[in-house]
Amino acid sequence: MRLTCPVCGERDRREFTYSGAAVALERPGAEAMPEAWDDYLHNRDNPAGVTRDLWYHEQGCAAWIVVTRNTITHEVLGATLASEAARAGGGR
Amino acid sequence: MRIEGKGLIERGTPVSFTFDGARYQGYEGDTLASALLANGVRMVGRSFKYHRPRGVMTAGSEEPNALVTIGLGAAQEPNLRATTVEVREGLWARSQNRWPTLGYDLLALNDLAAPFLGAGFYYKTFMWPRRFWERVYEPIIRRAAGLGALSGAPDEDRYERAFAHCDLLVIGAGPTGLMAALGAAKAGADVILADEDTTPGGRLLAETIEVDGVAGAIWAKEMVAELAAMPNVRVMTRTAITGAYDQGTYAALETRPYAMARRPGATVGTFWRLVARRTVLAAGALERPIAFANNDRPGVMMAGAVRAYVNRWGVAPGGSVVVFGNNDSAHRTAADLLEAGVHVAALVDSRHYATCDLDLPFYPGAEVCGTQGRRALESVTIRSARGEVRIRADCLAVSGGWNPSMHLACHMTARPVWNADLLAFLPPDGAVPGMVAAGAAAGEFSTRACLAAGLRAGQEVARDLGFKTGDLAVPMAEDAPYDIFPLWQVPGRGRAWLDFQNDVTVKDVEQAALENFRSVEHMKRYTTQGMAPDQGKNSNVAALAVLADATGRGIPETGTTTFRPPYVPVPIAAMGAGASGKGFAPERHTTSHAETEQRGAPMIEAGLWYRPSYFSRPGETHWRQSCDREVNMVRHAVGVCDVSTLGKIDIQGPDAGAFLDFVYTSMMSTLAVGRVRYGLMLREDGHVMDDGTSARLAENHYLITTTTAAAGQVMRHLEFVHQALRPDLDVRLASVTETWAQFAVAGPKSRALLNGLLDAPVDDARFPYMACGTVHIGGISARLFRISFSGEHAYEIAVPARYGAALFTELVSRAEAMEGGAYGMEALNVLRIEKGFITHAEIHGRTTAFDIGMQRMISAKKDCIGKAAAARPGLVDEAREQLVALKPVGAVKEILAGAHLFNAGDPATRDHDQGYVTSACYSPTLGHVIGLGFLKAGRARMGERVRMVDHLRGSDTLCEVIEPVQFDPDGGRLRG
Amino acid sequence: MVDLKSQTPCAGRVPLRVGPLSLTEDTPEHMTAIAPYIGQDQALSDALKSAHGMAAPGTGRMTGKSGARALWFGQRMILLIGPEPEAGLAEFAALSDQSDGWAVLRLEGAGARDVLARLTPLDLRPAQFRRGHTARSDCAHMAASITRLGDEAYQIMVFRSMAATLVHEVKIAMGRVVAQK
Amino acid sequence: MRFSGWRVLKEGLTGNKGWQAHWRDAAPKAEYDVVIIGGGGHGLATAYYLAKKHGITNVAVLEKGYLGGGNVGRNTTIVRANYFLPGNSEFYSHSLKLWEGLEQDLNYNVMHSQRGQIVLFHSDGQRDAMARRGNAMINQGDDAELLDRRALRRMVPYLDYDNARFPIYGGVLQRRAGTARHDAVAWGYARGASERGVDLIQNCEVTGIDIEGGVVKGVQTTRGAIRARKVAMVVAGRSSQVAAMAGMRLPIESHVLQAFVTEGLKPVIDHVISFGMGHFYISQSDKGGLVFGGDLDMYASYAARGNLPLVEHVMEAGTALMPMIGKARVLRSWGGIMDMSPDGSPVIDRTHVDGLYLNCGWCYGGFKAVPASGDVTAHLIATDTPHAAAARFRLDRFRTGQGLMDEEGTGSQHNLH
Repeated sequence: MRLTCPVCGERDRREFTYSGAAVALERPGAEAMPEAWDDYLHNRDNPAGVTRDLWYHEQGCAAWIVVTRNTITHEVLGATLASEAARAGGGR
Repeated sequence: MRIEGKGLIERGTPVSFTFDGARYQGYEGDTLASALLANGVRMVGRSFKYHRPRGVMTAGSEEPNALVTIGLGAAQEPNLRATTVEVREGLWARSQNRWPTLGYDLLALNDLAAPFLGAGFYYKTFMWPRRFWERVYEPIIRRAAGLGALSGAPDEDRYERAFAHCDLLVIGAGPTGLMAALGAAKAGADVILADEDTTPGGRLLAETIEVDGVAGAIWAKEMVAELAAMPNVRVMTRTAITGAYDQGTYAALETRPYAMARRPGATVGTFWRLVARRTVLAAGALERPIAFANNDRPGVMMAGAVRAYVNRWGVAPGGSVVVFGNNDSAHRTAADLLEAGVHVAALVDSRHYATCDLDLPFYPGAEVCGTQGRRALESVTIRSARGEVRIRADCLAVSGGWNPSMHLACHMTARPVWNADLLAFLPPDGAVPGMVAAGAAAGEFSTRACLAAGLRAGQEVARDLGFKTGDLAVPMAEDAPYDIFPLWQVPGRGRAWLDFQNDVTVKDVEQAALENFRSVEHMKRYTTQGMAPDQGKNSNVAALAVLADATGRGIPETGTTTFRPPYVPVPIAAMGAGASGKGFAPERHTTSHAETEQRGAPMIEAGLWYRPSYFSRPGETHWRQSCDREVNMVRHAVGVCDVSTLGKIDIQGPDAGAFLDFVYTSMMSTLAVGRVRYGLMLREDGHVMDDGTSARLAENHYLITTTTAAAGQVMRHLEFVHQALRPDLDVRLASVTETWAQFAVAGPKSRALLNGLLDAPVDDARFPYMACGTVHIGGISARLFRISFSGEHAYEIAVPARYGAALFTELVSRAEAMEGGAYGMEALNVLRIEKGFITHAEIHGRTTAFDIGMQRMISAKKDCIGKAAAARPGLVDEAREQLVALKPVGAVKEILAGAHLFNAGDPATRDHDQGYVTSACYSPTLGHVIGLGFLKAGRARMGERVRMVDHLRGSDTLCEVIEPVQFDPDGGRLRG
Repeated sequence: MVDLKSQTPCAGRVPLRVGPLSLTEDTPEHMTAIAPYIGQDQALSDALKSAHGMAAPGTGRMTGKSGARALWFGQRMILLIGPEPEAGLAEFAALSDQSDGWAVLRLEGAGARDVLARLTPLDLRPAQFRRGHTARSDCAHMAASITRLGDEAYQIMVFRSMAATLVHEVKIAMGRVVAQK
Repeated sequence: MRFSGWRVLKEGLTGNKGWQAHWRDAAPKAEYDVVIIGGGGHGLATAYYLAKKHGITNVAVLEKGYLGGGNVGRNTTIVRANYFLPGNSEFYSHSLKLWEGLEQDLNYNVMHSQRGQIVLFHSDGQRDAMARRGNAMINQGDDAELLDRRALRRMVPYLDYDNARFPIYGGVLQRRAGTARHDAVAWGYARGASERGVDLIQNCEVTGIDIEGGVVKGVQTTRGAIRARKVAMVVAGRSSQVAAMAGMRLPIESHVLQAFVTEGLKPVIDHVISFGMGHFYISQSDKGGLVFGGDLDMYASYAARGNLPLVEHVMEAGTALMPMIGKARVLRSWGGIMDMSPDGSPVIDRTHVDGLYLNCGWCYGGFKAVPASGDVTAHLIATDTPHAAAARFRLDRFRTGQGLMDEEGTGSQHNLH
């Protein structure tokens, strides 16, 4: 499996550390209700199909990236820097 | 026996080898199978379940019968296919799964009991009495099952792993693969051409076919030479592509020639990870058997394999051969045999319309319906419209048609597609992104069609990748059509084998269907069809056809089971190459490592690091003596400990303070320059992740520390928080763990020791508790932190790592002159337990700030990671287990980490569980054993006596619940 | 006054030779991680140019020459190798001293690429990974910086504490490449 | 038909023509008391215990593929009860007890082999944590023994004791742990349920769940609508998709877990051995193959196949732990889809819809849970109250933080598995 790091280009999966759905970018505010935190921390769409998830190029450039991927075929459809996704409004 | 003048073996280089103790001669270029056949050895193994005599059936890696063991002692290697083992001088091979000998195998009795050992019999019996399964039945079954044996000794052969990248990977170097490689390489693409055989050429080596007017084998040799001379081509022989993975990644196993593997420094093989933008699957096709009664006797072989033995190895597999088939492969075999001067007793063709102009007894519209022979084939029964005839023969060549080798195209769980004309499954299109199948692997069975398909595929790939292709001609070769008539099983009495290795017969499949194991997956799992070392390469399609028949469905509706990597079995040692012993993970050494080892300190692993356990001195015979001394040393004089393994992270930028406020529970932005603060980090789920210190070196520069174990996790977390949650903050992170060698200098004499070393001395006023700043040692700039993990007046001093070794030696020798010295992890642990300081024994991932009594450290003034989740009712429940210390008050003065706590008088059962012990030690300072642990509502239970039970180690005692901080609770020694 | 002797990360382990291959240690006096603050990339590059005579390298590239180089070192990070960074750079970037944090090895000779191919998943084909190209990647399970210095010459950097493991792994791979030629 | 040695003998003598279907293939009826979605181990066991213990036999099990085609047919067959947190402890203890009588209960040899499992530790700290676990096992009434290095070496001499990167300090042995023939468990429950009147319906995919006024009414399937008073979702590996049909968003992330088997070998490994430090575990099947596995591939996936980095990591761990298996050849690798819950423990609970029940989140550990999971889910469906052994497997524990069961201590949130 290979992922395309927006900084480094296509690299072997073994350079990356996985960290779950890109929902993690949408952290609720401090005053959010418990349900919002429950959704943020626990509940997931978990699609059988295209998903967006977070990877850390740990053995590479140290960028956190959001990868658009198909969970059935493992096709990689694109990747952006998490910092840019976060600035643009999070995990959606 | 050998056929004069035939074959590609090196007749000038004879070699001798042994099989089952007997010496034989072969030639370089022989496989074990070809050499044994040349020597007239026909029985080479026993089957898995019925222990039936078995002989060589194929000429490739798909061989189901001829599994042998090579070598002795640690070099013993079981389950090798005799058809791929290269014969060499001194090769030592033996048969397996038989006792006492291949000829007289006791378990051959199983064959007589076959009616009771049919499909799934073991699910229906062996249930009484219950305990007999482990004691009686299972040991017997285990001993009878299995094939070869491992030696039990550590494997001494070395493999290696490597990566390679290319534009095009061509799998298989037969006519298709050679042309595909040529087409792409001529256009300028980087090409890897891989083939599992020792010699490229594929079927061209086994046939009498000519290409462009020269013998196929010679054409192949010239083509390979041309390719190998191109700088953009890598020809990899003895290299089996074993798996297709995502984004063009392929696994491959390269086996090294014996002589090269024996060179110093060399390996026996390489496990490759190949990365290819495109792939041409040119893996050819495998011939399949036909099920008829007793079709498993030694001497029954595949028709194509017989040709290979004749043409490639110059071996006649028998003196009198019957050829049987439902397609032209049988005719080609008969022709080659005749041409080689081997007697062909009959050609049996199930196609009633077949014709033949060869000079031999021809039986069109007939079938082989049985065989006879004790340990090997003696005669064959042929059934035709005219009745049955029995013909003497010692070899029966069978062709049931060809199955394209589409396995790799199906490794991503796609199913192959049935082709009713070819009576075969073909690779599905696009099932492996970037892969196209060509030639026989795609169902094109003439040589000319393969050559053309290969060239077309190679050139198309090249153009797709942006290379320009020129004109290349397709070489001339035979272009005969493929004609086949369905024939999967020949009706009749007696068992007809499908899966030769697992002893699955037509009856087993029919019985499975009878018992409602009608799904192909159920049939497979119930009968074990296709689960043997050949993974059904020889048998699956025929078994499907039988199941389809038994269930009244067609073959495509019946479907196939899933194709899974690896294509050929791969040694664990190859895929795990380099991981034995210390190679399993990198080793991290502190700068004091050599000096510490020189002082005889036993090393323990801390993550990837090595740290000293204790520093034994002359006269000390037990670790406790050393540990107690080191504790006392720190409490009364001064101790030195390398703490470089703790993570150190530079946090810089205008928003550094704000960033730290967000990741720590407490305020860090209010910390004064030159000061240090203890901090707690939570995970977002509200539990404690790590603790450490944060030092403000300058207005916009903090240096934080992490525990040794969590350094990587914390760095990843901080990068996440910064990049993914707070990219607005102008802050930069850099790990400086390795830049600095850092040493704890702890004890009442610590300042005196340091002042002897520093260019300018420090004092309490300039350097109070929790101060930090720059100092100099011999002109070298160093960082000093007045922090303590022992409860003593203590410092940590950091120097550029190049000076670490020198500074450690200097510190220790000066400490020794002051009745102090180095201390290790054991003493460090005792010192912190006495002081109630926590480590990951306490913050083990399930504890909250509330549990460890630090809930007030979660600042109410700001948000931070984990704050919201930490406020969940379940995480602040008063009944939660809370950190306490314990001291034994019963008769047994012992506390064991891992023991559980109960109310005094309660039984030690789960319902009554009150908590557990996390850390324990003998405290030389307090003069008794102490422990730390978690106790339900523990903070409210000081002074209470609880029962500590350790079933595992037989300990049961009473403990008093005491405050976690036992030593110097008001902290006077830290500050003094 | 004490005189602390300095020690290099690979002291006593290199140089090594196996056939045509050599492994040697580089010991630059200074190495500094330079991470530009938000919006300061160009200003930093200009300052780097005027202070040290080289612009900031682009992704996966190296600038400068032997003795004074700027190496791309990760997302928004440059490693200045050789000179002590001019203090003024701190206006545009976080400077973090890494001088003693890394083992810097040089692998050279015919077959050097084959040696590296046993250790890292990087695409090392000469047309893909050219002279002056640099990458952060995995090297025998260690986080590494790998740079192509010449035709068959590479620089490999790993954390100082792993120097022994790196030398050991490279040495074994060198032996294999030579033995299996 | 009752299975026995005599029956095998009798049928053998008469040409094996008298064997009967192990279960009936049923066509869906219009209405059932209970519909169980999912014909895997858990669904089949639920149906069996509903019929056997609660007398509820008007039950359909709907399976979109073939019975036992999910994780019950693609695991590494380990059966153990070595958990230490309340909730898990009592549940897996209950399960192991059911395993111990399973073959007689089902009249089906599932080859449950109590050969013992050893979990290794490699430092004093790990020993302490393992001791806590072992003591918790005994507190629960299960068995555990702490083996020091010497005792361990006597028992399993082939580990690398002398040169390991992470030295072996000892292990915790559970003698009652072991393995079972995974497919047979599904078949045995299928046969038992079918004999008691349960309809097992293969190739029947549920496409919708009918809910009216907060009450479940039935399901839509590829073979038509089926009315039901109660519906249970027992579809680990597809939980999120099926629950979404009832408007639920579950705390589940689906991951791939790979496993491996070698060619057949004569007996060489007699126990189940777990090398936690290397995320590696191994046993030898009765057929002789070494069956082993490791950690998740670590990315969300429904592909039921994995990739090389994890494959190699598993092989590295095996090579490091027991260098004698180097020459064993891996014959087949495969992948299963794991329902990963935040804290690594399952959910068996009612839902916000009356009559709709949820069984999910088995993470890596569903196989050994099959008997108890079936028993307690049947109890929940039949009585609408949780079974005592599974009362803590609540769906709302993540929201409240009450009773989290994070055995690994990696956090009760998804991205920290």
